[in-house]
Amino acid sequence: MSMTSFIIRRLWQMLPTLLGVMLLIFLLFNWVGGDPAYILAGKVSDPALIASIRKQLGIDQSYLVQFWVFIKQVFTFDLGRSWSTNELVSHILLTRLGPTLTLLIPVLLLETIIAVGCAMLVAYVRGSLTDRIVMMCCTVAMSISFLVYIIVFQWLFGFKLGWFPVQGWTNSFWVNLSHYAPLPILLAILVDVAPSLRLYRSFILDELHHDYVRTARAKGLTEKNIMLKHVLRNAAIPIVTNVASGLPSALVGLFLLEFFFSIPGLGREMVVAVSNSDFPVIKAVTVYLAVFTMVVNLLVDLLYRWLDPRVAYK
Amino acid sequence: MNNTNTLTTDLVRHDSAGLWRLAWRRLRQDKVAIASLCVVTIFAVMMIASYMGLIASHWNAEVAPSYAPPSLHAVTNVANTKVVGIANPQAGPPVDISDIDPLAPRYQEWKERTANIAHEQTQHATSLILGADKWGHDILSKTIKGSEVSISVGILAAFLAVVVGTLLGAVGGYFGGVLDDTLEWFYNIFTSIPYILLILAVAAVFSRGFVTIVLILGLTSWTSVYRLVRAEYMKHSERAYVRAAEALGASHTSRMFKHILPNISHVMLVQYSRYVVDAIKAEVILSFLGLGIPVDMVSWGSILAETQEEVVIGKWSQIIAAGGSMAILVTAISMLTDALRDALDPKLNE
Amino acid sequence: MITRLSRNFMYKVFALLLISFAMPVLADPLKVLRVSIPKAETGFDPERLDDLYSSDICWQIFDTVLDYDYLARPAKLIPGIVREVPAAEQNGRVYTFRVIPGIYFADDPAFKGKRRELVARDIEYSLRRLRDPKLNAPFSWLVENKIVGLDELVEASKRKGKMDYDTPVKGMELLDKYTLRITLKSPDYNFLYAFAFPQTAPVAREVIETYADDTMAHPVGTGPFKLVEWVRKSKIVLERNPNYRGAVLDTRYADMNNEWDREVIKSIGDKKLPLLDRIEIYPVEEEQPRYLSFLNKEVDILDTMHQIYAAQVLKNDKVVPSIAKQGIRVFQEIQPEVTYETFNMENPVVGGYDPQHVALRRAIVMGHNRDQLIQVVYKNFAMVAQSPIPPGVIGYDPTFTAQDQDYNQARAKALLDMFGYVDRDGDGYREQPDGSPLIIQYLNQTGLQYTKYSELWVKSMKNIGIRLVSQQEQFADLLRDQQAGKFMLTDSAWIADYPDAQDFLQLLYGPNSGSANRGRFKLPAYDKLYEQALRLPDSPERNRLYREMCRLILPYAPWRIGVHRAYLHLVQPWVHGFDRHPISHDRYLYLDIDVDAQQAALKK
Amino acid sequence: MNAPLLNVEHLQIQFVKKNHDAITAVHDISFTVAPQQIIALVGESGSGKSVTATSILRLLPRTARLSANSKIEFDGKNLLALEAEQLRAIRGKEISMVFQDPMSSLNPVFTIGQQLNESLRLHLKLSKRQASVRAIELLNEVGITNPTARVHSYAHQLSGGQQQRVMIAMAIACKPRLLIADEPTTALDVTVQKQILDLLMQLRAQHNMAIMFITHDLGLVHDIADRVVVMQQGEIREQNSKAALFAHPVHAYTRALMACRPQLDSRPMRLPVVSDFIDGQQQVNVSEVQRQRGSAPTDNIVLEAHGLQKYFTLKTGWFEQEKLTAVEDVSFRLFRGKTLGIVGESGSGKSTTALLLMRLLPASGGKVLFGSRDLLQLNDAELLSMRRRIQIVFQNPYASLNARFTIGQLLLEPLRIHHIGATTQERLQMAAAMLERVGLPKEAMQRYPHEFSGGQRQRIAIARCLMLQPEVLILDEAVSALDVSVQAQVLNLLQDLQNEFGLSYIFISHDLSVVKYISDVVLVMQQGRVVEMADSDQLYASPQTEYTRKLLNAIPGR
Repeated sequence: MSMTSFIIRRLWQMLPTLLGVMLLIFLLFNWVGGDPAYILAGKVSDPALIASIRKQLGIDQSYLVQFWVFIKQVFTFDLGRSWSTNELVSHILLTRLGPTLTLLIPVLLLETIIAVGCAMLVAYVRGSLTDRIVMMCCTVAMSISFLVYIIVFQWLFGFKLGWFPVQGWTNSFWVNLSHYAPLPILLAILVDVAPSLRLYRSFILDELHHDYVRTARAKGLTEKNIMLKHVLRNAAIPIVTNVASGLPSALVGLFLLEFFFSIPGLGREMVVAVSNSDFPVIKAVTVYLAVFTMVVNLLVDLLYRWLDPRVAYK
Repeated sequence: MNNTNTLTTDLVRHDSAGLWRLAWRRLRQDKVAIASLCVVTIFAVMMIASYMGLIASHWNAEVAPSYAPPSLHAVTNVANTKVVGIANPQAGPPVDISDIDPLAPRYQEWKERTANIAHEQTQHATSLILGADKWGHDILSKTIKGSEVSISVGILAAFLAVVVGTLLGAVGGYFGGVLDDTLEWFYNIFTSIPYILLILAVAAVFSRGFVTIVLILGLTSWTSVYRLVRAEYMKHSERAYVRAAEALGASHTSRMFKHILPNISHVMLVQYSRYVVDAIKAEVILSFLGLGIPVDMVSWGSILAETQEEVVIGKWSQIIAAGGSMAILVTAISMLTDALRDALDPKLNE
Repeated sequence: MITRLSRNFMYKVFALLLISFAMPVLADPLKVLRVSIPKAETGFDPERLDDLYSSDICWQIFDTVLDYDYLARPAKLIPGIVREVPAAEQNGRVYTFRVIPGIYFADDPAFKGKRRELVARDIEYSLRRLRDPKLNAPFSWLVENKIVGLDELVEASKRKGKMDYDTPVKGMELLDKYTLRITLKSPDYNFLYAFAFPQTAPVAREVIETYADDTMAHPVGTGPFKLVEWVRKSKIVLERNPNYRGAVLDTRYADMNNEWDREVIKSIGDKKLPLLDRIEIYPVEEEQPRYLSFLNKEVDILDTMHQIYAAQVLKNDKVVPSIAKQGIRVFQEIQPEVTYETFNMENPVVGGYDPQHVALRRAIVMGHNRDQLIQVVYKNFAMVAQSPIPPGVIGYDPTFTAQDQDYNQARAKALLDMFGYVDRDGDGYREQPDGSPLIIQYLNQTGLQYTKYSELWVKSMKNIGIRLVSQQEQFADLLRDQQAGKFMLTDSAWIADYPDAQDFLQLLYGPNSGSANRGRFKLPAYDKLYEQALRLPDSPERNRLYREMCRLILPYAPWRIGVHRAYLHLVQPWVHGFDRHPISHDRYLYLDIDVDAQQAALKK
Repeated sequence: MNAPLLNVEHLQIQFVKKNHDAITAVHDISFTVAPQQIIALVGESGSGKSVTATSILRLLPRTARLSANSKIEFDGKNLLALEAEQLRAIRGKEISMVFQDPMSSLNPVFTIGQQLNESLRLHLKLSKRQASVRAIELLNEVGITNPTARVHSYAHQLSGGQQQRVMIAMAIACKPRLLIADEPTTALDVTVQKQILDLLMQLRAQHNMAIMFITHDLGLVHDIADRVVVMQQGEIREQNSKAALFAHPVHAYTRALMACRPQLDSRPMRLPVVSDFIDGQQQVNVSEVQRQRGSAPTDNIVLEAHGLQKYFTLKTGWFEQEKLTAVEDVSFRLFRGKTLGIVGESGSGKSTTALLLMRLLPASGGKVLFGSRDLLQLNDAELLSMRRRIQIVFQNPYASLNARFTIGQLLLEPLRIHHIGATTQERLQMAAAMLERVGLPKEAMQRYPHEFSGGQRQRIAIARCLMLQPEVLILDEAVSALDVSVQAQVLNLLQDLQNEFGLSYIFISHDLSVVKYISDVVLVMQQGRVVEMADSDQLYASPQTEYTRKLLNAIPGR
């Protein structure tokens, strides 16, 4: 089966999932969730105002009509405005993505490089004391709450040592990257490396158990060559797909950092929206991230097929 | 020995070394695993004792001044409570309201009764190993009580996730077909939404409470166990021993739960202990966001949420107590999980 | 090939990172003020404003019709864009505004290259806009049920589905290009305060119509600064508005005993304002980074510092040496604000005006450990509130002392015992006199700060034997339940919209039940006094009425009157002219910066 | 050329377990390989033959420990003392290896051309272009058709035989002097096995290399080896030239190995087993009485299949499906008390047929008459009662017994399902009796499957089926996973049980000698179809179809 028809088929298969996601979100917010009219009415409100707002939002309509409206909104990329700031939701999504990516891309790149590098090293000395100590440190590092890391390290690096600014963000990408992003990035890497390292080590160890490694040895290749060429190339398949499929979660996963470092990213937007019951924003972020996830999954599949000649397009 | 009368039901008892027992033997040789197991047991005992009210039942009693430093000596809770905010130098005498007060006729009785109530100034004297928090609560008791809630959240949420995931995964993986397709659809919906986003979205619409947290964490994280169990069921339902059971005439239920389930129980156990860790960690984040447990309870998450304003003012006790005990427990569970996974690895039995 | 490329790329990235760490911040010769605020802004369309911090920023961009004197305390109205503060004509029913000619809006593409002068029509337009049904303006109440003909126009517009901006309104007469006369339905001596709100600041109709849905991002005003950069919820940059008419400091109302006033006069004097070139405002919602960034000299003013850190700055009313050494100045302000918990007077358990329920409420009030609230939560940076009226507003009486709101466990217990609220089943908690369980539900918002209030309530009530359960809700749900009266006891706070006690006393006015009066307190005697006071200008007679109203509420205890919070505002030594205003807060118009000192400090 | 090419002396290998216990895999063995000689290391599983082979290039896992006086000399150099770099110069250049499973031994993500080039460029220092040219030549040499295109293929795109050819090409790329082939044909079908062996013989002649051939199959050894080393439990039992060894086996174990394996030309009543030789310490007479096998017109038909069909449908597009035929028009008759053998290579549909008969897979068409009823038409309740009468034993005794059940639970389960026996006590007695019948002590009931050896487990599996006292027993490759000596025991047991209970067997296997030995009637399958069916003696003596002939010719040691 060709790649094009594979992609078309996969896109087609996304529709029921997307519909399900929309239904889930709709049920959560339009059915379970509270009445938004009161937020919009502000400090002092009266029933007449509430009624007029309800009418304006269309929530006096039947659920079926509301769901249909929601579907239309999703497909036309027009989810109205934030209830708390009146900002266009589409605008929120587009502008908050930049800061998140400014953090996310360096984090992903550096973290993957560091984690894979260390994983190769400890896998190479597997079973040794170094290996065991590194693994132990990883487990301990993973066991400390992210919150503790942020609170302590922001205090330590941002204030006590004064190496980085404590908070801030500008419109300039380079200033952000050079001044405001390093500490959050460092923290994210610090926290993320441990689990990745463990995972990648297990991927590499799995590969080391394969017979082709023995074949390569029997050929007379050096251990370094075997690790860097044969093993890494095979281990790259699960590693790359793992990194790529973690991308959607990572987009909002940095929310604590964004919160503490006042970085106007998607994650912080989401948290603020949750605390303000800003449903349009939560709905939009959720739906579009779901779409993004599906697209990423498709790309991961393609990537997987590209990396692994064994898997065919079916 | 050859007497058939000795044949009793004893013969089907698990006297011999079953796989669990073998795993336990392997585990016993692993010093790290045993140390981890001890730590987990200590926490479990602590949690049960706290649940039964044997320890830390007065975690919310004021036993010391606000932010009393750690001390091994007994401290009383008589604080220098003289200053109450910013004084108003122009304050006049209390306004007389007796002319408009519905209670005025009983002023005399009120006064007498008030005088009779001995204003018992509770004077506790406790040694505070970890100091006190802002209300003067003993941080040690608070941490112990907090561990009870945090671990319960972990245990229950993980249990819920594993039960839901296993049931759905077993049904989908075993029967396949339309049933499986429907469950897969369901699974796709849940996994399309990033986990933390899903938690936030669900938390945004539900009211606070212990049960809510357990439900939120449990019902949003069944997916990975579903996936694993489904794959295992697909694999195992093709296995010869299941085929053999079918050939013998064993029913679907018998094959699903009597035959296959014990064979994948190690997967569930390992996944379960991972979930416990995840849930304990997630509870912290939820508490930080104010979506955690109600105020009359305490958890590690609620303690850590308090610490965000304490580190800067140099109060480290709470973050060390809660963050530290959480790190110790989670480390122990993780190490135990690793050891369990290794010990239960079915490959080792061949 | 690929590996070589990517390696090269990685080197570059690393090099860039290294350089950027090593690179000192480029020296900026402009006078740049950096401020940190504790809540994210929402936007800068005056009529749409709801939150405090967006309003404060609008105050820098827009000129309000009337303004507050920078130094006068209590706050004093002065003319903004009008020649003088209008006199109350016809017993406070008619007010005439005379706009100063020659005031121009900041340039904007909406004006198509022409200079745009501010005229009386703009004020009239803005008032109408505040009532536009489509806008759901949060502050529309400022002109609701007041101006003759406006409410009728709004009703007609609602039916049409579109606000009528053109049909003349009887109560808003444009006498000429620069003169607007407003006629009210009934006398209101506080009406003029409505014109010292950023929400009524005149906007140009062309701008509003040009930007339609995006007006929040396009504020065009006549004020000293204009918006040049906006990274939502992260950074707001204002720069000097070249079209600004200019201003000088008015020192007539200064208090020369006050060191802050002296400093303002010394450093600003009669210089032509504004002095700043650029203001960068950083909203930071987490307290730790906000505080740390100020200590790191990343910002020049730390606006409204959280009380938790107050003890780090101020000990026994003295600035701690480490802070003082750096020359940081600490402004302590008691906000014109009151915190309170209101009972639902219609609730069968806690409501009612009969002695039994009155006794229950008063016992709860006395049992609530407000002292600890002040000591622990506010770190002693708060003042016990004796009445709903806070200091700094007209009508505040410092001698008024309400004994029955003081924390007194013994009195609370005695009162409960007297009225039969005793523990019958021995579980440690009291039951109602009829034997049914007594459970008080305390409703407030989710969030760390609110959790502290809840903890204190649970604790305090437990100490007098009352079972209180705390229910924390999302903000929207909280508002809904408060409005709908679905609560027993709920937490609230009110900050002065204008410096008059009326703003606070309306919170207990019977007809306001269900909106501002959330507890639905209805006391005819109180309502009568309130209506009398409305018809009086600021006078000792009115103050007497206010005092009596405060006294009237005490026996019925519809509120647990809380505190007036004190806040610290931290100012770096190179910032001059700082004097926190109780209503209009930070006015950058009057500030100056010693750029050399700022840069020197940064280099260190 | 009298100096040995490889000289192994006092080789002793231990494996250290996690708990620091050591298991000795190879005990102090010594042997030599002369240049251009083919030496065969023969032994059953656990004999240490593969460990010995892998130890030569020092490819053992890290847990392996060699004793201090072990010596492996190649061309006068002690391989065990070499620096890593020197060793690498020998690996792939002087000594190369071919492994058992070619699929997993090739790197899945590199093309076979890339993998071939790697050796060529490493050891022969060829340029990229030269290496590519040479790779194609090599592929041509090992008999890969269209090598120019094949260099760009990945391992999974080749068949098992082709994969092994590629492995061999890789091994001979640098013209090694010693090729170690570790069970190179075990995973392959018998016809492919023959081709690979022929290729190896041909290459040896061309390249003048010595080959060390590791196998469990004595028949194979007989076909190719110059010299044979027989190993058991990590020790060498006997080594000699092939001719001498086969003519005069000295050690009892060697003799036992030779005797255990069913021969095509004789069918003793009972196969000799190893214990006969070891315990008896005497010459065992192998072929006195011959068992008679074959069908007679008077035989009763117990089960009859008519036009059995099975298709699998694959979704290939949105609306298209592809039909894969697994079994097509299979018909046969099974006579009461007799054995029907089904032989075929992998993918021939023989196991699918077994599953269809058991209704473990739904059939796509056909009839299976069992008595008067069509098995394929039974409803659930009828099927349940029918299951008492027809049972199946699977290939892998490790997989077919639920590891979480004790043997007692395993044996009682069928009784409980079918409500046989009134009380647990009664059922236990039945189980104990059955265990004793298959040669296991009744105490085994308390134990778990993992505590038993493969042969014992297969006995348990058989016992479990027999608990229901079925009429028909399907044996799906039931002895294929067992070592020859164990296989003989199980085959003997099966024959005994058939005699005792009058069972009818359907015996499915890829091993033609075993099928010949145990079957009355043999059915040959290829690609889902019946190629030929006849009485076994007749079929083996005069095969009617080309395919059967090809199969029979490929039997090693024939």
